[in-house]
Amino acid sequence: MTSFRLSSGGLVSRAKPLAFTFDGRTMRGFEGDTLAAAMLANDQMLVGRSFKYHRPRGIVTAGSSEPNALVTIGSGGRAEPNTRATVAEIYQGMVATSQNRWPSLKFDIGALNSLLSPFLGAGFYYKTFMWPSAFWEKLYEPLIRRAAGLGRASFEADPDRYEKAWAHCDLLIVGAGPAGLMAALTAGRAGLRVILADEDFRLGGSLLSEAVAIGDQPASEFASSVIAELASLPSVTLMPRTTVFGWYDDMVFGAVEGVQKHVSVPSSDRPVERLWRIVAKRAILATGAEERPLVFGGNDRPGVMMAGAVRTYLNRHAVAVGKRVAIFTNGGSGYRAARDLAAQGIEIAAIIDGRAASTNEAPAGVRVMRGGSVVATRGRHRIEALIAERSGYDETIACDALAMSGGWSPVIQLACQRGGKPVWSEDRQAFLAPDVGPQLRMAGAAAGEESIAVCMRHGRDQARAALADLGVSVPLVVIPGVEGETDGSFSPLWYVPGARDKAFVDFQNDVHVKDFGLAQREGFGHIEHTKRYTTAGMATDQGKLGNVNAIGIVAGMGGVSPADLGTTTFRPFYTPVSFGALAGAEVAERAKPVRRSPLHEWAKKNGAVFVESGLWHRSAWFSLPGEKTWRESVDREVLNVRANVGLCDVSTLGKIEVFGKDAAEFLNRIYSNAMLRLPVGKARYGLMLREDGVVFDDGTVSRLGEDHFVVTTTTAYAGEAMSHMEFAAQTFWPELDVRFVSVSDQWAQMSLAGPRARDVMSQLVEDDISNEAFPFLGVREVALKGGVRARLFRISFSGELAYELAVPAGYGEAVADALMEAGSKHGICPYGVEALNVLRIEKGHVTHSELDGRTTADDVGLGRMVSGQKPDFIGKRLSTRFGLTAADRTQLVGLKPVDRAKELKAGAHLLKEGAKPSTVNDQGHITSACHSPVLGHSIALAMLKSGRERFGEKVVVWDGLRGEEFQAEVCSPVFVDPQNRKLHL
Amino acid sequence: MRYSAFSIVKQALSGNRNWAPAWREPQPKAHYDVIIVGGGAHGLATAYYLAKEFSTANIAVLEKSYIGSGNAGRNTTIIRSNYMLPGNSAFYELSLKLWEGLERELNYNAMVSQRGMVYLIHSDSQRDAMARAGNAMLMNGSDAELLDREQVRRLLPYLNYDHARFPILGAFVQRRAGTVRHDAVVWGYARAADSRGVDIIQDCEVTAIRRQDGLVTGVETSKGFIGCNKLALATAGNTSTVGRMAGLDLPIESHVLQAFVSEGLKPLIDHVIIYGTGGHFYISQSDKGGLVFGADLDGYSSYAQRGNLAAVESTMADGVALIPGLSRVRALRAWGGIMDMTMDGSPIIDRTPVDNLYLNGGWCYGGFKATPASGFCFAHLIARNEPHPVARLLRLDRFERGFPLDEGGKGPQPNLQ
Amino acid sequence: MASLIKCPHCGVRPREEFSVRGDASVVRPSPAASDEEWHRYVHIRENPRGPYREHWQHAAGCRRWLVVHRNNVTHEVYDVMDAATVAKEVAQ
Amino acid sequence: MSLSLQNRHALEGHISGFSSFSNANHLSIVRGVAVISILVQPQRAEDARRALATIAESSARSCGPFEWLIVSETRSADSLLQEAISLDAASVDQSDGRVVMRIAGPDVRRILGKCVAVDLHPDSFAEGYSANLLIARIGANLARLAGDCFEIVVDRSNAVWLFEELVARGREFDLSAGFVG
Repeated sequence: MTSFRLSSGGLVSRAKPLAFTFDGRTMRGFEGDTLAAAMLANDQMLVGRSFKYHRPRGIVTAGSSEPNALVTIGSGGRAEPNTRATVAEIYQGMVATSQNRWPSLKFDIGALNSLLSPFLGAGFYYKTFMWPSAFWEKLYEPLIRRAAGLGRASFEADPDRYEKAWAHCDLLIVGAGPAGLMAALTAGRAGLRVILADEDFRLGGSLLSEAVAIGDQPASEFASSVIAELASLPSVTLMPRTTVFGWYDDMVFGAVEGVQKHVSVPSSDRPVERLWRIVAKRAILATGAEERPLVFGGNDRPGVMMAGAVRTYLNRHAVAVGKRVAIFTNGGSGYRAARDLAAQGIEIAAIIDGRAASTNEAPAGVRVMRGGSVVATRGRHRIEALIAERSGYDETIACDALAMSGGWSPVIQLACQRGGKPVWSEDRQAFLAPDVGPQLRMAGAAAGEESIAVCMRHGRDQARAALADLGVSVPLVVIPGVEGETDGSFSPLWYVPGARDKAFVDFQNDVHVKDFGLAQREGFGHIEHTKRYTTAGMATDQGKLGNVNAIGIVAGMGGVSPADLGTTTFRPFYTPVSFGALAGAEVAERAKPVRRSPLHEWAKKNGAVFVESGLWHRSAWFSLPGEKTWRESVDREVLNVRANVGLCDVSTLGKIEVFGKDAAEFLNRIYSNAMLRLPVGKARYGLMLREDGVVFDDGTVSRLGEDHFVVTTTTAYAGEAMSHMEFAAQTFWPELDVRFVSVSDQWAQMSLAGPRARDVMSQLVEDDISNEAFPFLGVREVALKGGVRARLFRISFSGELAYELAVPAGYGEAVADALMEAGSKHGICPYGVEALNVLRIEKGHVTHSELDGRTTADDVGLGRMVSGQKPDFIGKRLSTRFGLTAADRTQLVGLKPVDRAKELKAGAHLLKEGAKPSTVNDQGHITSACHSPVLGHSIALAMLKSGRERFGEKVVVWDGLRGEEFQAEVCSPVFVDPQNRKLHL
Repeated sequence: MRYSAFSIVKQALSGNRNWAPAWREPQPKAHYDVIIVGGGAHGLATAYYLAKEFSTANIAVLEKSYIGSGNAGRNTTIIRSNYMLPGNSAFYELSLKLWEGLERELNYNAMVSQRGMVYLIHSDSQRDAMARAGNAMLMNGSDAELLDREQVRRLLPYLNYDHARFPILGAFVQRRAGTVRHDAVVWGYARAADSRGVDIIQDCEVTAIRRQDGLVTGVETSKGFIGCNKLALATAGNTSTVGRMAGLDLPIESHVLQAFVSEGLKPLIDHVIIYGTGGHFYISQSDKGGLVFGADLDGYSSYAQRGNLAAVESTMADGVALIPGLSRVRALRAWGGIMDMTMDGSPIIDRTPVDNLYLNGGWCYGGFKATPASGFCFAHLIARNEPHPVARLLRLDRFERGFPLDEGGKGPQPNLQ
Repeated sequence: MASLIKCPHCGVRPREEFSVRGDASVVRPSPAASDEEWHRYVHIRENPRGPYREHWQHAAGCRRWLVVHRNNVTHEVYDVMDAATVAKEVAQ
Repeated sequence: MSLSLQNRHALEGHISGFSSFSNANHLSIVRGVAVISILVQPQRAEDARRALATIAESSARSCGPFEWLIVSETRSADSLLQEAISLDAASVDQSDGRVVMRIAGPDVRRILGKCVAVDLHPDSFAEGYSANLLIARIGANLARLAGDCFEIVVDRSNAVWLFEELVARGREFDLSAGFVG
């Protein structure tokens, strides 16, 4: 038993014991413990194995920078690999498991890598495994991949929920330590909207780990009283368990709140994590400082810990990390640890101070070795002794823990995420945040300040300054005095010479000092090259502990200052953020919004099978009992439309109502064909081009009045077409009086198609819709029997006598029911988009399968729709470019397989007979294909080079992807009723 | 110094103290036959092939920062050649073939890993488009396969089959596609070019291009004037800025694309997986264990090399929608690269109106996979003054003449490409 | 600007409410302009580093097209105007 | 053929699992609301804004600088369209194309804070204010009717989605839901 729980003290709830397991062993802790604290209380120092050499590793820190104590928490769909035990809050029944070891943590085969370490220096893999080349994927790489990585993720479904929210405030304060609390109090008392966020589950920051007194209270009680006051202020929001991970443009901060990460069984009414987008007018980073490890031989042995962490475990969790603790320091922090340990009766083996002299005082009776250094440590799974060296003499000192401190690095990551580079301070021997403007200020230790008293004042003053920017002046918060603080200054010591073992800089990635030397020798001296070549700073802690040491070491090797070397770039995320939190509720079927047609319920009760079409669910086909395949249903629907009549939901088409005295002029410029003189009461097929002359979208334009139109777009392009029209109206021709609004949702629209369509429609409509009164391309408002007003369009996509009927959406289902009833004696059937597609292919009508963003109007046989007469329309000028009018462009044709049993498939390419398949010989491709139940064989639309001249030619359909090659005959793309007789019935 | 298992052992026995620098750090000469601006993967590959295949001596690569500091080190490391249009397909296929021999070519293990790419299909129209592309690839001598839903399920059982907003109907597969360790490509080409005498000059920013009588005579740099007979630009992310120094008008708009890496995990995802309809997301796992993933451009002009949170969120959401098991995996780091988006989504390797000035740019987000072919074809163009056959359609004047290479069919709107 | 945009009509809104079209400095030529001018309008972009004018639409808000004048290196926004207002000014 | 055509509300059949009592936080789906779009020429916007505020028994919801929705629970769409004629405005009935919801209760801002990015603090989103915005990833019009009461006018095709989102986001606060009117 070396590390243990003290019999009293700490900020844990001894009345609330919690049981958990680590690698199957049951342990006990208290509410208020982190997993690391509870493991230490159970004498579990060994927690993991390192990445490359599989060296045994212990807990190093007491916070989010932990490189070693990564465990998997939970199991099944809740398994969370790489979780830092130093921040995970324990709960009853928590299951924690160590990682990257086999077969067990204590006996890990991978540790053999340590023996090979001379061969495994930085970048060794770039220099070997090259022969034979096939062995890379088959042998070397799988071995490397299996050895690499840390925890194991589960593919089981996550049973928990996530969500996102926005928050807004005048002042965001990140970090609830001494500076953050005083900043919050300053702004909160003045009634400003304050958000105080801290990654810890308990607010108070370093005050929770301190043994000093503030005013007449212990530091932690002082923190509690401030927090209680803040909680009572209505404009202050306290957000514990909330990590601000990113600073984005416009003062938006990304933060993730652990809502139910600390409970045994999360409630399904709440998320486990919540992503916050916090919009702040001003922000203060009171994020504290990170203690730097010392880089000495054997500094990775379990039991070697940060001095500050030793104090946190001692003072906050009442856990002593050892019974005989040695201290290696180059500043005041080591002495603070010694003082607090001694106060709890823990033996101090020695204080080894890298400095020759200092003003720090050791506790009475404790030996101080000034100007000494640690050059090696001993012990198998835990430190048992260290070897100190001074003036050339070695001394072995027995200890069961070693607290180290190499000084402090302000936590400035967030301030540097938007391009600002850290600034080296000779004075503080640390990188400080750059001046990023008045919106974001650093406070307290994050600004390089040292003592608690100074940090508290700095927090207050920075809040006052931030509020002054906002034009708010606030009274001074009176800050009580701090008793018992000692000098915390330090001298930098980048690495300790004379190491007898590997001296690690990046613990997790196993990067040691010699790796930097090698990188230098090989030319990777730029700090970004050094990072990428050695992988220092690329582990899950992103170099929080090691980067500044790495910079100091590399700068030293190059004989320059850290200021000259600079840092690598800080980027989000400050600490890793789960996919779940960032995805929020946008998962599974709710990954994207679902739009429903007003005829959705009608389709459903008629047996529709739905298909995703953009955000819509559309009816694909309507299955009847006894139909075994979708083809059976579709063939029946098509034949029924051609022979009798069918009803199809086309509500998803974009519908735009256009008004204004210049509406006709505007549409004339938007469409490539003439719209100016479209008569009232008439519809016209319209083609829109992009400005580069390629077809953009098609639809119908109907004139309802002199200055009033309704246009339709395809379902897929409804949004884009609307934006395109708005762009044209607002930026090209703002002088035109044209106004438009989407009415897509107002109308349920149905296509009634087939030779019996009029017989059916006339039963519902009061008006005369005979062929004479209402010919092809007629448009009018009609009254339905039953009193509903509707719009009737005589337009056809199927090539049959057809109407589109638009009724107010709420009546859609009732009207569709009525049409079905009226049609029952005429053999009506509902049909879906699959049948619609067959009908249009048979008729040679194009969709976005043909209008694929590369085709011109002429390519698809619609060249006549590009007006040569109009002075201007979108796409006119560039449509005449040489390449868009070249004679060998592909053109729309029809195809029939010579062997009628063959099935044409979209995506197949076309070759001349006898030609080898090659890019040069490629003649085109099939854009749309289907079985034509009318013709009784497969047909296709295709784009074929100079296709319109080649009707009757036989070409080879080449589909190597699906192993097909057969002949087809080129024909007109109109397979059914080429004279359009049926449209005019 | 040749790299091999033997050299590793030998060096280790002498304490790894005798490794030679991977490249020299020369001072710039007064004049070079060819100056390549841009020490990214393309620039270095160009220099290497110029020296090796086209016997050009006296070459310099000028890099304003450290080599590989631009997009070469900011991508998602995917290589593939699933391009449909003549002009792109042969070019990217050449690139894939060069990747396949890269390690022996360079004596540097860039970890070319042909793990296979699985591009998921979520609609009939997408399948048709994939089939068209796949057949175009097969015609061009590349590899492509179509899988149905059950075949995909057997290959990638962890995708979302039962609760998907957009059900998986099948997949397009290119087995020879995969990933490459991006930094190693830069270092491998740099080392190989250096060994053939190419001067790689870092921290040397070009500030002006000097011209006389319509020809480039050299460049002003942060290390002084350097003369040249031919000047070649390979400055992805800064193509317009550098091009303007020579008066080039370019069909390019620069955008930011974010990419991400997760915490290291034991082997989880063995392929490159791409999700492109209904959402957008692509992912693979590095040899080190991190999941490397990304999605769409942020959508606005930017030179900031960092992105916004909205794009991060949509990327992650699409990731979880596709692979529900990612839910509890944590993203470690996000970064942004500057994509020089052209008006048709395809790159430019061409001569310019200035006779001895050559342009390589407009790589959109397809630059990394193109590296070897880009270098090879650009070197060909510079040395022979005529385009390499597989790059002959990647011309600068194709927009004006009406021959765009618009794989996506999005038209001249760069942020949609 | 990449997180929030201040729409002149609707106030501060998240980036998700907007769609972006591209460079707002190019102006659609007259029908009488040369082929070269039309080509440049559709294809050629100055693509500067620094101050930049870009067309954004407040698609999920007022649906107005806006000219966002901003810096594409720092992402600072200088001002946002209704695009029709700008177009009318340019026309004059 | 004689017909009796029934109008079906978009959320008919989608509201289940709630008791007939409303909780403190409640989502009401309002039936039978007349909604019309009003579009005016830019130069007439100011006049129109003033005139719209005076239309009896209705509220004007701002959609953009020159566009509004007029919403009324008591008047017919036809009578509202008549008013538009006197304003020289283009107008079109959207009553069937929009669904009107009201969400109210002490936690309404916290629920809506999960769905909208704009600051709903009364200082920035005051009573009577309305605007088009993204809510739960779809576009809709949001208006503040009172301190803790908001009204949402949403496209019919998105109504089921939005309803389900609001209910899910409100679970933490015992949000109940039901039709009114």
